[in-house]
Amino acid sequence: DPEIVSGPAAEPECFAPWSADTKFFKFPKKDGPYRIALANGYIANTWRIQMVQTAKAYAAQPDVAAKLKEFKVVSTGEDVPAQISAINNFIDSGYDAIVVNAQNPTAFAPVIKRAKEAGVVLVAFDNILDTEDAINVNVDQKGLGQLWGDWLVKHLPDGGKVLEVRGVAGTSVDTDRHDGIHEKLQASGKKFEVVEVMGKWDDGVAQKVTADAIATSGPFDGITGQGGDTGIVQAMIDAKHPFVPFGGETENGFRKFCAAHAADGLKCSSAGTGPAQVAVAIKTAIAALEGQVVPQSVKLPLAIVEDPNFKEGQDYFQAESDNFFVGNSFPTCGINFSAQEIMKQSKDNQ
Amino acid sequence: MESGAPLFRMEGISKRYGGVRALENAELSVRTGAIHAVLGENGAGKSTLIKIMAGVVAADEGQMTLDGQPVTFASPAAANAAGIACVFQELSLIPELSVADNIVIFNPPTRFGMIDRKAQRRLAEEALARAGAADIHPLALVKDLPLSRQQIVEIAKALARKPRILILDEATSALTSADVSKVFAVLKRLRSEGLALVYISHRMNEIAELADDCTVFRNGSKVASYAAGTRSDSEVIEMMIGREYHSVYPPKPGPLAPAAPVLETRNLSWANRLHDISFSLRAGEIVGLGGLDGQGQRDLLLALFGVLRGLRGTVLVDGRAISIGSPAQARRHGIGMALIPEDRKTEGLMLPMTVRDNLSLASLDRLTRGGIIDRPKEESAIDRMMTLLSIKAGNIDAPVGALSGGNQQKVVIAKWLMRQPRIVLLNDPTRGIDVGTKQEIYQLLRRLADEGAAILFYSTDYAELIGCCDRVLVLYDGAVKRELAGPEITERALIASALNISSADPSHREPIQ
Amino acid sequence: MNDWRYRLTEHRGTLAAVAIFVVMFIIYTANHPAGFTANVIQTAANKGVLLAFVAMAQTMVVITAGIDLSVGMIFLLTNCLASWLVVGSPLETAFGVVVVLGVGASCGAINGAIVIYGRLQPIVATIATGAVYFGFALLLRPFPGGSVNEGLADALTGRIFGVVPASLVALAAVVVVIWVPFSRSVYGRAAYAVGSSETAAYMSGMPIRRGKLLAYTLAGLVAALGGLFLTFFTYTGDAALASGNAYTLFSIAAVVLGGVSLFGGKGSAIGAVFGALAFRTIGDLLFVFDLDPLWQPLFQGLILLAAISLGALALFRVRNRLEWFL
Amino acid sequence: MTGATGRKSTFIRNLDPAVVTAFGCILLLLVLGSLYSRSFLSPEYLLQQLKVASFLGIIATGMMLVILLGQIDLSVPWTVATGAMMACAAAAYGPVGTALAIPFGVLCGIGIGLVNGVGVAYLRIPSMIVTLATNAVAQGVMVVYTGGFSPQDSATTAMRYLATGALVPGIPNVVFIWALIGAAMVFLLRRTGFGRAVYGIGNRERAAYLSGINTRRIVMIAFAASGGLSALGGVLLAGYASKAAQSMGDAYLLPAIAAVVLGGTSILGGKGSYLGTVAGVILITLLQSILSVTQMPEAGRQIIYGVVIILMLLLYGRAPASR
Ligand SMILES: Nc1ncnc2c1ncn2[C@@H]1O[C@H](COP(=O)(O)OP(=O)(O)OP(=O)(O)O)[C@@H](O)[C@H]1O
Ligand SMILES: Nc1ncnc2c1ncn2[C@@H]1O[C@H](COP(=O)(O)OP(=O)(O)OP(=O)(O)O)[C@@H](O)[C@H]1O
Ligand SMILES: [Mg+2]
Ligand SMILES: [Mg+2]
Repeated sequence: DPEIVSGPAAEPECFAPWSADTKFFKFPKKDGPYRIALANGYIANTWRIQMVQTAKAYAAQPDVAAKLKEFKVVSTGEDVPAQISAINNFIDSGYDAIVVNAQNPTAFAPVIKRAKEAGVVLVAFDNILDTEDAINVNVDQKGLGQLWGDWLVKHLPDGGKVLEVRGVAGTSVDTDRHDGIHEKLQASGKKFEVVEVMGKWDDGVAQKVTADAIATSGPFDGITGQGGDTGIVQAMIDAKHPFVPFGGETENGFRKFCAAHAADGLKCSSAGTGPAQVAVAIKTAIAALEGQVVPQSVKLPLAIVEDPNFKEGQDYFQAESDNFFVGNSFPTCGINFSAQEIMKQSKDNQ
Repeated sequence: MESGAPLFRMEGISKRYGGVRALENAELSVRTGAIHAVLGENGAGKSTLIKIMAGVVAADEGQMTLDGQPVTFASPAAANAAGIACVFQELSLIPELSVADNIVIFNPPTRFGMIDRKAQRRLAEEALARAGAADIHPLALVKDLPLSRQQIVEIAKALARKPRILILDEATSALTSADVSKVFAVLKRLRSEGLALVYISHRMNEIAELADDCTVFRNGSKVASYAAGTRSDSEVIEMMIGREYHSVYPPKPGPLAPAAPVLETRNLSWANRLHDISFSLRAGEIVGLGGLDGQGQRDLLLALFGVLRGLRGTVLVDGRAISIGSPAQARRHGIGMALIPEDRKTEGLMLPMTVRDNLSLASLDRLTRGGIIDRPKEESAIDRMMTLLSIKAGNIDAPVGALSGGNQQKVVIAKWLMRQPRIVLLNDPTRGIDVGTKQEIYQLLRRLADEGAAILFYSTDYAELIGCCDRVLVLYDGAVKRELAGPEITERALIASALNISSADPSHREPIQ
Repeated sequence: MNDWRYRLTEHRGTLAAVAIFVVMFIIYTANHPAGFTANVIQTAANKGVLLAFVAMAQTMVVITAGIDLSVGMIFLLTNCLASWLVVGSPLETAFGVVVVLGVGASCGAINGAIVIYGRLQPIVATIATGAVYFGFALLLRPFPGGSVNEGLADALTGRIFGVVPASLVALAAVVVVIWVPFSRSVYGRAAYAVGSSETAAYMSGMPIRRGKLLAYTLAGLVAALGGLFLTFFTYTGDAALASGNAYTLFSIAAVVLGGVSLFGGKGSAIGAVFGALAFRTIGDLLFVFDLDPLWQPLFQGLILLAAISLGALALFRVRNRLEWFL
Repeated sequence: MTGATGRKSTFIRNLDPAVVTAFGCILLLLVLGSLYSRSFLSPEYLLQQLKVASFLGIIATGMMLVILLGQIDLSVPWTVATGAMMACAAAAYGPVGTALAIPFGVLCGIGIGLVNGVGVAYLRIPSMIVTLATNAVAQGVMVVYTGGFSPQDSATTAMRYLATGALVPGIPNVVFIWALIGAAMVFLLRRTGFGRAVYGIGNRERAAYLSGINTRRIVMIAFAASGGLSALGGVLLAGYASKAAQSMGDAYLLPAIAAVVLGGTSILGGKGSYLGTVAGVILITLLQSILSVTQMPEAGRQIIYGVVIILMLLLYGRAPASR
């Protein structure tokens, strides 16, 4: 069992606590090298693929590799019980730490209990776990929504009609971001009319529902999208909808559009956290195993780029795929992957 | 008609299927302790009538009385509860269930709400024994049994219900004569036990042997009821077909001039079902396949048509050894084979598709140019066939399922004749077909032969083989036991060789199954 | 006499499923770092049992020659409902369980009623009802959460005498209490008969409508048992569309692996249960073979393809090509 | 015979009541939608719907072919994605790659379809399960591919032009493509031996086989065509979104099946007309669109979507009474 200690953490800039009352853990120090596992759920989308590639690349970095005896990744698909079983299996097989991108934040209570009993360090990231017994490497989803809300408030001083393209219904990420946006819009005291559609974080779906919304409820004065933003902009272009301020994610395609059409009114705030957070999670796990002090809940910095700061080759890559997520480095943690470097690694390795 | 209040009576029954009047003011009355034969052409409405009687189909109008009380049956189960059991023309067995499951299906014995399998098995064995088929294993799956055995199971299933009225709709059409005589013994016993039996068959000799009362139907209405034996066969047939009736079989041309065979097999064997079959077939010749049902005749036809895998031996067409891997190859130019399959409903036709589509289905390669259907050509080919076989169909764009069984069978034959095949294989093509249509088919076969086709013709009806064939190959246990030619083809010879005995007293030998 | 030969033929599909599962599971445990231990088995059991329930539900419908594409959604809906109701005192918990199972059975009955009385094709009818059930699940759990009676949950997902996984025992109990009586009842036989030949079943006066309705209803009930176990396993309710769809599709795969004919009339839920366990073991094999993570989905797909192609081996025995066409 | 009037009356007689009712339902949906917002009747909206419907329409065309055979194709999601991703990836290989992008994408779909077809026709595995497995395999291949090589995933100009351009002003090209494919399909089903054989096999494969039709080849071709059309749908979708993504096919499987069946095609095979499928596609697209813009929680949308489909099927999609 970890000892509850007081902060600060070992690398305070990287392992930033979520809030002032976040607990700090100090696990009993184990001798390396360690066996660490990554229990991923769904794999078949760019974000996840990029994440798995980043994890592998990180584990292969010489200084990290020196500390690892084994790094194993398993993807179990959309099914929560399969992921739970995977973690159980890792525990039974004697892994020292398990990093997990949870399919469902609330479903892991029994397995968290088991991990604790077995002395296995459990670190969750992206879709984190609803618990104080495991380490969470957290994106401030609600904060992200607030950021986009603020962006719209700032650019629409008189309020107006906003299209909100949401994610997948029933997920906490979607709800948190949605709440954040609405909180800020309401707090502004201005008159905002919000039309909501579900874009499922998917370019195709988002494009279709945006087109429908423009045709039936448009035009809009501002747009916010949680994902599938490239598709949303594409739908605006197809419908000849005027460019309006937009708060969205960090897809390369979206940023390309933002850079290209900023002058026409597409004023963007592009923010999020890239798949490289997996590296932070692994780093946290290693630190915990080494007996260093780590916060129970790590707050990841957001990778934010806002108009007019989009820079080719740094914030977006004109020649590269639309599909990857650009925000992929955490300088405070010494993690400096560029996304296209990750996605190309195997090609170059060959 | 003998006196005594009828047990069951139907009056003024009408039934319409869409535009087709299946029954029009029909009536029937049956009494206990008698076998009532119902006769009529294909499509006369016999099956419809008994389906109404058995609660399978609802009549549009009319009354039924049982013991003088009016009754209506909402379902087969209701009719069954009233003591009516029916062996349908289309088998009503569940293929994936065992024989025992099927036999007790109406009212299985239960214990604690679950079917009591021991008791069920006992009942099934009893019923099988009553039907004279104790050799059928109660645990065998129905789909694994040959058709003739299935029909026996169907009869056992009806008997297991201990009915007061037992209906058999062409129940013997797929049975071998040995099985038929067993069934007849059972029926006669049931009659003496006081059951009322309704018996539908197109085989006149069966009716002569069994029936006490007869009713003839034509076009959905009763033509006449009479006590058995009071009308001559030709009178009866004229009542059925509504016209005069002459000899059924066309005259045979006599021995052919010697010619090279079109089709020849040498030592054809397959699995353990066909053994060393060698025969030849010449143009202009009708060769019959005889023997008890299930002795390999169907397998032989399928083997020739390219359906069976792992054939050994040689098949020669025009003296050239060939190997045929599929019906598509068998029908090709240069071979020109056609097979009229056994079961028109599942092998011959697409019942929901139109008569037109069914007719052209086997000739699509000839009716298309570059894959596109040549409509005028199709049109004229269809017209030719409709007239050639005088197919009665109101509308050729109506589903073929709406035709009567006989006309459906004609469509099956027509779709192959459209290709003008040189070798025609027929697998029991007249099963369940009325005399009128049968006669037309016989004449057609002879005409085809005269025009130069070589015909191989399997039939379960000995009279047919005698009447139609120039030669008959009698199969026994997958091998040709005897070849009969010309005047040798007699019922006695056929039966004797079918049972694989040289002297003729077939009745004491059990068929091997 | 030679009854056993007929019995063996009858249960060939089921036995093949058992064999496939046993082989896979042996490969799995033989290569598992922890080996054949109670923990490993419990983990595999808990995961496998969920799909086994859903596959058993699917079987009931499939034997009637239908298909239930809403089965995964019933599974989700009951999971969400259980995460509200199966909590509190033993009495409240028991009440919750009854309601959850009742709702599952009702969903199944609705499917059945639409298919039987509405005369709609099961495949589309259940696509549509699946959307409805998912809607209700989402209404209950707009986002994941809720709780469950943890004592009960732990008991049913734990081990009996420290060795036997309780979930397996529960699964076996459900087979004995629901499947066996159903398959041997008059209605169960009617369900088989309907799947084998609806006309023949009707002409034989079988209670086909009630047989079918019961099959669909029990399918809903068994899917609800799956939903309940999902709640026990995860302590929460979650209306995850993707996971519902995944269970539906997996259940079809499990049913086929279990020797149940998708054309109806043939097969047993016991086969489907082993089919489900085997299917789950495919996923488990990822642990024991050190595969590049990106290759894992392909590996699973190929194993599935290989497993279902095994059935095609029987083709080489077919001597009569007409047997291709059932 | 007065040919013209004869043909016409045949046409009217052959009009399936299901198809007529389906078109009636489309009008009803539009009227109901217009109660919510006037713009549901605007030409822009209707054209926009027609454009979006085209993708589903093309995919449903392949699905219909397979359903007419009494089979089903569950590999649609990843066939769509594979087609899209492979077409985009091909474009990375210089001008030749760009030129061949579209055919290459479609070819990949045909490849998946061929595997399905071989499984169904030659190995006699039920289509529901083979296609499920190939879907999983296609997904696996795409994951490996994407992770390993960072393929190009932006659509070529040609793809974008086909999906979003308008040769005739106002009418998107993709609508023409759908119309073209539809016309070809109608011709195929009604006027060719292949079409007859498809219906024949759908009704009773055994009888079709005994009629000398090479049923296995036809089944295989139909699956290949379905794969190709799904992939073409994916290619065009990629053009529409100007890029390919893995999950782009997920939203098309169940709607494609529902559209075909709502159009009156029997899921058991052997019966159905393409006009019905057109109606079904438009119905589904409109319904989804109207629901997506109503400000209603997702739960409500799902429930209404399901209930409306059931009601429409009850209206005209019922099997005949058994007695
Ligand atoms: N499904 C149907 N739809 C419309 N009409 C039908 C249908 N089935 C049969 N009929 C009509 O009923 C008549 C008799 O058909 P049926 O199949 O009962 O013939 P049948 O006398 O039983 O012939 P067989 O003895 O050869 O079976 C036909 O002339 C046909 O027009
Ligand atoms: N299900 C049905 N749908 C439409 N028409 C039918 C149906 N069943 C029978 N018919 C028609 O009803 C008429 C009577 O058919 P039925 O089967 O009673 O004749 P049948 O006397 O039994 O002939 P067979 O001797 O060939 O068995 C036929 O014209 C047939 O086409
Ligand atoms: Mg009849
Ligand atoms: Mg008949």
